[in-house]
Amino acid sequence: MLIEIAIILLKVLAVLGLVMPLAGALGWIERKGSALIQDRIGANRASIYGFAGAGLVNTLIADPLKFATKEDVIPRGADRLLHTLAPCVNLFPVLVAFAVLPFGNVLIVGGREINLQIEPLGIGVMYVLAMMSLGVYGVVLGGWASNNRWSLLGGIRGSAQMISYELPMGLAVVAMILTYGTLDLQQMARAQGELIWGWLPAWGILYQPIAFVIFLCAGIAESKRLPFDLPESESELISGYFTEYSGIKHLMFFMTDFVEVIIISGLIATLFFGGWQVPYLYASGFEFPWGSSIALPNIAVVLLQVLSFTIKIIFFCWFQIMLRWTLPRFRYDQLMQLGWLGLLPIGFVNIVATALAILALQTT
Amino acid sequence: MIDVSWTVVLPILLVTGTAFAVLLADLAVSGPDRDGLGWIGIVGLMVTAIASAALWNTHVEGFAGTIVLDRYAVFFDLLFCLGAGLTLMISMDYLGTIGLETGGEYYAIVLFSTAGMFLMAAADDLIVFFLGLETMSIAAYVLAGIWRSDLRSSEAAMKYFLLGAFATGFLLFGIALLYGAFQTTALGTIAQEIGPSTGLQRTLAFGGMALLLIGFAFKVAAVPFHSWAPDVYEGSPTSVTAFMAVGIKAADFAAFVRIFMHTFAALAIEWTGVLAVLAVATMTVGNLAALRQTNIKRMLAYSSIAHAGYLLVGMVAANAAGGAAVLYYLLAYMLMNTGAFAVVIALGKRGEPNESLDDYDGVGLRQPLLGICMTVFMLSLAGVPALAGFTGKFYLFSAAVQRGYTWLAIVGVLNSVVSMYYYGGVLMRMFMAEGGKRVQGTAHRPYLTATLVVATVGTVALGIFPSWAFELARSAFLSLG
Amino acid sequence: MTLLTFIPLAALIVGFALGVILNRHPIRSALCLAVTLFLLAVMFVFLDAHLVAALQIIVYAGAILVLFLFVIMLLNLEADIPQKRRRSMSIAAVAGGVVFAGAVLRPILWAGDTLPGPGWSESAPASFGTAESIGARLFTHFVLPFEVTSVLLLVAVLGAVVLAKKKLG
Amino acid sequence: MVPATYYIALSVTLFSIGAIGFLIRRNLIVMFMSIELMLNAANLAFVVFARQQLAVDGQVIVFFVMTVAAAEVAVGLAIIIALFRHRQTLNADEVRMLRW
Repeated sequence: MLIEIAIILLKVLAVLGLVMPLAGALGWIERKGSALIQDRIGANRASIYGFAGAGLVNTLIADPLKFATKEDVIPRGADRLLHTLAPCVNLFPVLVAFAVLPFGNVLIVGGREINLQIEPLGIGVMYVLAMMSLGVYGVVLGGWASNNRWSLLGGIRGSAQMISYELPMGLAVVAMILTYGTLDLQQMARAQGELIWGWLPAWGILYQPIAFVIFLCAGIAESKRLPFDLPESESELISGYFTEYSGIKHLMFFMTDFVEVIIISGLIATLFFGGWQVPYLYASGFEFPWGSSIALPNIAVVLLQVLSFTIKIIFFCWFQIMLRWTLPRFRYDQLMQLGWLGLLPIGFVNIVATALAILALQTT
Repeated sequence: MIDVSWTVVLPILLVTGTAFAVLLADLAVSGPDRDGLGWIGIVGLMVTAIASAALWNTHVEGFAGTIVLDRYAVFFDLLFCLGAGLTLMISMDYLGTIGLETGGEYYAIVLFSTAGMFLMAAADDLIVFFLGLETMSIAAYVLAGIWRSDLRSSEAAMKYFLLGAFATGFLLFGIALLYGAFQTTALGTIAQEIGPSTGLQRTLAFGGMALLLIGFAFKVAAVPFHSWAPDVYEGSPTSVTAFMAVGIKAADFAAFVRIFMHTFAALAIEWTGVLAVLAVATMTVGNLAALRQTNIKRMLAYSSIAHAGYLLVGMVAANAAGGAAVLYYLLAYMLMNTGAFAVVIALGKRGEPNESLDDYDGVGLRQPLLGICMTVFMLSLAGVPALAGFTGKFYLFSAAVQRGYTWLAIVGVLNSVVSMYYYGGVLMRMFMAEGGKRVQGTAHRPYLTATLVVATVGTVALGIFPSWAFELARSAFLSLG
Repeated sequence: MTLLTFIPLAALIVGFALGVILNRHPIRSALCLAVTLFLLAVMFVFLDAHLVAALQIIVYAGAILVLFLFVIMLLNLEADIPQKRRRSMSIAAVAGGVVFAGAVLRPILWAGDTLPGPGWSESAPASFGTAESIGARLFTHFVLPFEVTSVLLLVAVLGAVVLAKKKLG
Repeated sequence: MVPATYYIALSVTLFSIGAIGFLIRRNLIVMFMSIELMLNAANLAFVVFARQQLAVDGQVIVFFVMTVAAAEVAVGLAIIIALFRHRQTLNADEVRMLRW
């Protein structure tokens, strides 16, 4: 009993230990990335003795310190309780959504098999969707409690946008559920270890490229980033729903943004890019299609898997940052049209096609 | 396995299909003349009615026993086809009159609502009933508020929606308790087990039954749950009011009668008393309030409440005669009440609804044909012999007398006498008063004229030859088993 | 679920439900309702209804209530002004509600009888309340209601667009 | 193990709170939310009964109730918006006909 609790705690620590610094680092990567794209020097002050790469470490420590020491301002006429509650409500559901994300297969320690997933829930991916759908409360509360028109506008935009894009996202996930025949993300990841024609890893994107595109669009819209950042859009609404936030609360909103980027990346990796799978790596080591094989101990296999998952996540985070600095912002009606008239019908058609294909495969 | 039985759902599929056809045709039609869409609806309803009638002698269950096609369902299918058809007819003239350019949505929503009614009449499972009710009601909320530039329409929709949803809450909680008691929502199983139930099971069953009763009382606007009806009937577009007063009320009674007189038949002793009190209150309050009205739609709303009271008298009888009388009366009421609303529409013009009773002064003298139609409807509603309303009341009250509810029948007759006063009042104004406004109905409204002809002929025919229709109603009710 | 977890959870649910109807500001009411719904989802988990719990959060807390909040913010509603003249009506309503609850609760709580059905004391089988078991039931026994919901949703979409769209025609 | 009846008691309490809220509040949106409370009380009852009977029917029914609730909310809020365009108030007493 105690050991099990300890194991769960360790897993939680491992996941948070990965997610939180990554979220912090993304702040720096984003600044650097934008500088790179805009062909200018960016974020070069946070360096240690002229070595800019150290700025990453610096940002991880300096940024939180800076935010923590700033004054926490609550505007006059604001709803004090809700104003304080909003950032917590924003951050919490996204963090707990990581609970069902598998970051490796099975680790064997002292004869005990440890499933590298904090909680193997039967409803797996539904749980993630549920938690992500709660994320909208932080936006709505922050927007409403600030007693500020820009905030309110941001909140209204955010609530409409997030429930609109939840639908295509759900449809994309349904297509994946149909494909794998399970709701559990760990099972999905395992199913992607198989090979098509004996050499091609059976990653989800090969079966469901359309679902991938839908999920990517909807995911970015859910995390409210460019080209879908209308709830925050700096040039129109200052910072949208968190205009009136400062200090540690502002940091929490800021963090949530990046944690959302990470969970979307994690989901994309798990659903469409094999999760923790490394091509041709099995529980006992590598077995290549051309016949050769390399035997590896369990711990090495697990480390490789975790590494693979981390690399995939970082890749998709980077991909989202590149998108952000590449694409212009949508207009609001374009945003709604894309969601309701574009992604949603395509998602429906995709589900029907998937179901028919599965039916055809089963009957033959 | 999935138990698909196309026969059972054929009428529902046809009417839903018609709704889809209207929606799709709406994309092809442009311009202000949208009568074609109404025609698609009417033809579809005719096909549905013919198909349903052909299934009169069929008695099948389908979809794992959640739905049944018996004569009872077929009878109501025909009734709803008639009601929806008449509604579409009067709407085709009315929508243009008030300048409501909704396109095909209006017709489609009427038809979807009708599909919900079909489900309510055929449901053999509380969940199917519940979903049918919601489909019908949600469509009706929209219809009530569809005249968006009119404040009263929006307010009526709001009130109808809130009270309707409130009643839904009661119905749903009642269903939950019944599910808890009997481990199923199938009406057949509940009917078998409710009689011998004991202990906590019986407690739950009683709770569920009481909540269902409250829910239904709301839906059929029985006193004291009637307060929404006058405002909603007055505020809604008149064609929608007609639809609510006859179609939706009939559907509510279809489910009410099936669930109480059939499923809860074993506990009839427990609920007839409550229902008798409700019936008395509903009749009396409805009629007394109708006396004081100055707006014809409001008056007809209170009259509709009173008629719900008469119908409850038939349910109190809790026997085949009572059930058949309720079915028969719903048919009669549909004809005469739709006719009355058609006359109201005939007198209205754009921006000039002419719904005050003062506007009726002398109308009968200027437009004798319209006056004769209104006379038939008013006298029939009041229950004057040789018209449909009279035979209907006769069947209702005699069923009550059969079961020893003579006092209830007497209250009913007294109420009819009271109602004579306000129905007669309308006629007095139409034929004996000369008003200053000199309202004249617009000529050249083919659909409205057709509706009036159908309603008048039907009301008279049902009054003179009641036995044929009554036998249909009787065999429909007996098919419940 | 033991009494030790049930009572605090139930108390919280009742407390927030009261918050819904007692708060003067609609936004606060909506938030109390959100918490109530979330806590009910927690209770569903204890009752082995995992999928329903997830749906409760996705559909109810995540979509339906957000729609409420959206409309409240869109219309920029302010707090209600308390009205005195309705006091008698309110007292009557509260009394009626309490009497109703009492009338239903008394026989249920003090009957000393158990509810019909086999399963409370035994632990539920692993397949109970999973997506598979619910889906199987939904697409066989309840397939007709399931299809009806599609019509219902279509009517709702159609109706909402007809009523709320900006311009006529 | 808490007896099933306690859960039903909670459900009935919630239902009553919802019904009382509907009757005492004058704000249309809050009245609407009270109705949602009533529906949720029914959902809780369905889930408890399903657990009691070890049959998932009750849980399936909750699925239908949620659908109905969603449909009602869509239409109801559309009506509220349409009404608000006319009157700029959501007080049931100021809405002329809405007195009951």
